Amino acid sequence: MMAIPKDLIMELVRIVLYVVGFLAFIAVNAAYLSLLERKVPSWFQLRYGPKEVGPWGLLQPVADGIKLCAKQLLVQKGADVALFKLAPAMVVIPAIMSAVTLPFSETIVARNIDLGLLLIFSLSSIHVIGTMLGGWASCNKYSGIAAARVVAQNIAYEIPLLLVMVSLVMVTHTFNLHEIVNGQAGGFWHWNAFRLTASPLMPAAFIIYFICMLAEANRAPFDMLEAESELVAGAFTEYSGMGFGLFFIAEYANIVVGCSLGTILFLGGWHCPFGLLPGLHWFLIKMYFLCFMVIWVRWSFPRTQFYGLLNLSWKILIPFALAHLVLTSIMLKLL
Amino acid sequence: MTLSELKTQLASLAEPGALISETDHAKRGTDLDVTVSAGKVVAAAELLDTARYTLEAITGVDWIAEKQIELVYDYTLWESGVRVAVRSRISRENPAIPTISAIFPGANWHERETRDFFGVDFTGHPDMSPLLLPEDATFHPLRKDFGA
Amino acid sequence: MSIEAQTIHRETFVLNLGPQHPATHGVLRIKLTMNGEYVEDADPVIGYGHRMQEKMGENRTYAKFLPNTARMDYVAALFNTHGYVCAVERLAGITVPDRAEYIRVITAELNRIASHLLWVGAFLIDLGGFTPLLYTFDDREQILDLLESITGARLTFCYYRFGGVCNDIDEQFISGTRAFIARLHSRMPMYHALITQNIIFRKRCEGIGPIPAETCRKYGGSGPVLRGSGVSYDVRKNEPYSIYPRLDFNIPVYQECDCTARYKVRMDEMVESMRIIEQSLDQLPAGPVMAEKVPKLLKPPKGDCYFNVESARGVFGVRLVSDGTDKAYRLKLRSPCFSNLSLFRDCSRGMLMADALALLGSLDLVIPDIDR
Amino acid sequence: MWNYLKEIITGSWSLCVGMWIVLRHAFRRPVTVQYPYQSVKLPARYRGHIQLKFDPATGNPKCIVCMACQRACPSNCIALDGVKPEGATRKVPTQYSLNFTTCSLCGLCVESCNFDALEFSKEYNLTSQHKKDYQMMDLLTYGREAKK
Repeated sequence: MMAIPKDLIMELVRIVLYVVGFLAFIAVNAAYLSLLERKVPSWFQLRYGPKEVGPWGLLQPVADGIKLCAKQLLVQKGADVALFKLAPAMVVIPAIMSAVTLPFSETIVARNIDLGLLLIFSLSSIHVIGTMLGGWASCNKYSGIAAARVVAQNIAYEIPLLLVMVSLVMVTHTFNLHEIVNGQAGGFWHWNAFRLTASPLMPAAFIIYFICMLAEANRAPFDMLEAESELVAGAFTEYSGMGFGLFFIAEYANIVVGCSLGTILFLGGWHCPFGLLPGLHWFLIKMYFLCFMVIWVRWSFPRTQFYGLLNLSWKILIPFALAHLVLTSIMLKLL
Repeated sequence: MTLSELKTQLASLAEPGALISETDHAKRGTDLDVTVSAGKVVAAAELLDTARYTLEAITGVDWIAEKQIELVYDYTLWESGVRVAVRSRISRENPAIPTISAIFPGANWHERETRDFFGVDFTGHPDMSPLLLPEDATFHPLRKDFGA
Repeated sequence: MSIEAQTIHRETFVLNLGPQHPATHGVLRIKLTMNGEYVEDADPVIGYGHRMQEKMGENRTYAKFLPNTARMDYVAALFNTHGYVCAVERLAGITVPDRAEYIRVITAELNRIASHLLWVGAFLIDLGGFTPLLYTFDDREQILDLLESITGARLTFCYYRFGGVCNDIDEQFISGTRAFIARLHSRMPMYHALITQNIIFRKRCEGIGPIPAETCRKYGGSGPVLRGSGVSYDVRKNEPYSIYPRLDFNIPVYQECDCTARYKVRMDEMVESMRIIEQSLDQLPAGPVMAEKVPKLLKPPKGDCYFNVESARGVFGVRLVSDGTDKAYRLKLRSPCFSNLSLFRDCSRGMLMADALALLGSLDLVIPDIDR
Repeated sequence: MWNYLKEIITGSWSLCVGMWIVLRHAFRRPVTVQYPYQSVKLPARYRGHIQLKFDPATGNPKCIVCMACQRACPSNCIALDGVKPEGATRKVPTQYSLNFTTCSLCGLCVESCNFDALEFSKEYNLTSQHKKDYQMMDLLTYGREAKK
């Protein structure tokens, strides 16, 4: 019998721990962001929001989860059964996998990959295909329209997003998220969002990133694919029970990943704004602040029109992202 | 076009001896009340269209004792608030009247509604399917002999 | 166009919008023939909530039909009752005491504000913005509380009677109304900042859903839809009834013909309605609220008459034919939404679906009013 | 170019203003009423279902069975009957039932009553699993129970 190397066992334990940890982290976040999604608008709208299940409605997500699990997963006549059932998984798995390379603090990171940034963007493109398949396989005209919309929307928003990323990588000289964060240590004036020495358009770049993240996660005001006053529930119209639940989890997982990435790339990750006590807590504070922003934006504005969204991307975001890219390269050459 | 000009023009459409009266707006809500034959309804609509009137409603009244159905077309002129009621009486047994939906497309629905309720056939109407009643309805509820 | 392009162009599909759909506000069904996201043809299918109100008007006495009037346009119920009682009064030759006329105008204009507030919220829901609905409902609740305190109901008021109103208003109502007007005045800048100025709202409404004035004339469109198309037609001014000639107010008119114009007309109308209410409260005379000698069983003389009121949605007309008995011989109810919806097919052609739904929302439809 | 930038700036500013307004509301007290725990005060004229008024001295209903309410009801949902006891000057109701399933709460019956014998109930928490409970609401007993 061959002795198993101790390193391998340690590695296996580490992997299992991280997998469990991430799953729990994403699931808890999805659950409680969904509660926040109902509580925050209730404050904005002069009402109480969920408050019956548990104190302050804290057990509401649990009740929702039980309800979703208890419901039958219906597959309607004419649907492509295999794709219909595959789609929720295709949406939720990449979202969770993206968390692998995210450095939550100096030490907490599952895999510090040199091309981490690239990996996240490649994974985030998969959920678009999943949503499209879900809409397409539903055999419902509303879902079909939504499936077509989601592709057009995501193609439009990948471009400014990646342009911003290219300029960011030019500034940081690395794809490694851990190193990107460490490049921003020592106070908020070192954060990429405020690094005006690299390019005066850096704050604009952060805003472009935020807008693109909203569009990528299909959040209001860019929630074309589930525009309920137009398309009922868009791509998710025919899903019931946990099929819908997975899309729901994926939406919040995407928000968490997107906000984490925003924190890492632009807001200095786990570093304190004043150079004190770096650690996980700063990361979480910044990330949840961004999550709050996402929810706040959603409940403030009407939905954009589809061509308005494309106009915004092609006429405003892409020119600005390109200008930012050019400026960055000039500054890089000069300084 | 003043009201009196309109009156003379409408009078040329009305049948000899038919009623054309200037009514008191405060008491009746209409300024001009004219009865024309079924064939002249379209001509009246054309006349009022050129005078820039708008069609407010088309409705029927079932005069069962006289075995007639009266159709009332209410036209209004926006600028002055003048209202002209054009009436036409047709046989109750086989009610048919030409459509004015080519002149006033808004009449399309009003005529369909009138067909639903009174069974009046508007000849030349593009789509006479029931509007408010179920699509298989064969009854006409506003006829006086329809049991409530 | 090549043959290939033609065949591609013909590839349309039918989308069944409703009867249960978030954007149709009730049981309205629209058969959309879509070319991709473009609407090729929109055929509204109505009648799901049809109750044959006109027949009910014929087989019950005049007074017994009063509760029914509140159940057509339930969002602005007082206007329907107003039109109906005015038509009967015109036919029966009843004069209404001044105080009752003033109370009618005050309550009707309050109802108009409530209806427009509801519309603003619901329109924003159509556009995907949720929060304004709750704010407008907050204000609308104040009106409903006021109206409930004098009529006893929040929606189906049944307040006007032939010859007056059934209950007098009290000091509490008057002070409450003044307080509400002050409150809504202070809220208007907030609505304008939150909604009117909002770039997303502007982009979604400006130039969307044009309804030319000529289309309105051909279809009989009326109300804010018409005034948003640049025609200054308001029954209150052009064919005055009640005490409106004594009051000083403007008719907001916008020339743009688009959703923004219709939105702005309604926002301005709320301000004008507040002016009307304030003036009416100032001028409110003392006296009875019911005409004397109105028989319990009303038998108007033979004849027919027409009466129009300016409802929150447009022209609400009543054509009444009496044969001298205690029941109407024929009661035609001309609903504004019916005509306003009939022009949707013409105007939505070639629009994007989301824009067509914005247009549909801007028409301010109440489906039971269409179906009657 | 200038217009392009101006639109971006005014547009972004309008979005910021909108978000600020929404955030400001977050610090206000909720205006909703938590129904089972709280309830709003009903106005004096609240139109609930009708109930009979009782003479506080004798405990008998004030109703004299004049049938005015029954005649005034548009939905025919009031049924009442009464007898004239020996030696009494007026009738007393022996049965007064309301079909609440068809009642539209219009209040015409209360208005028609010349003897101040009918009033609106303030009860709105009415629920039952059986239709018949509200098809024949016996207001004679209901009113007495409510009094107790």
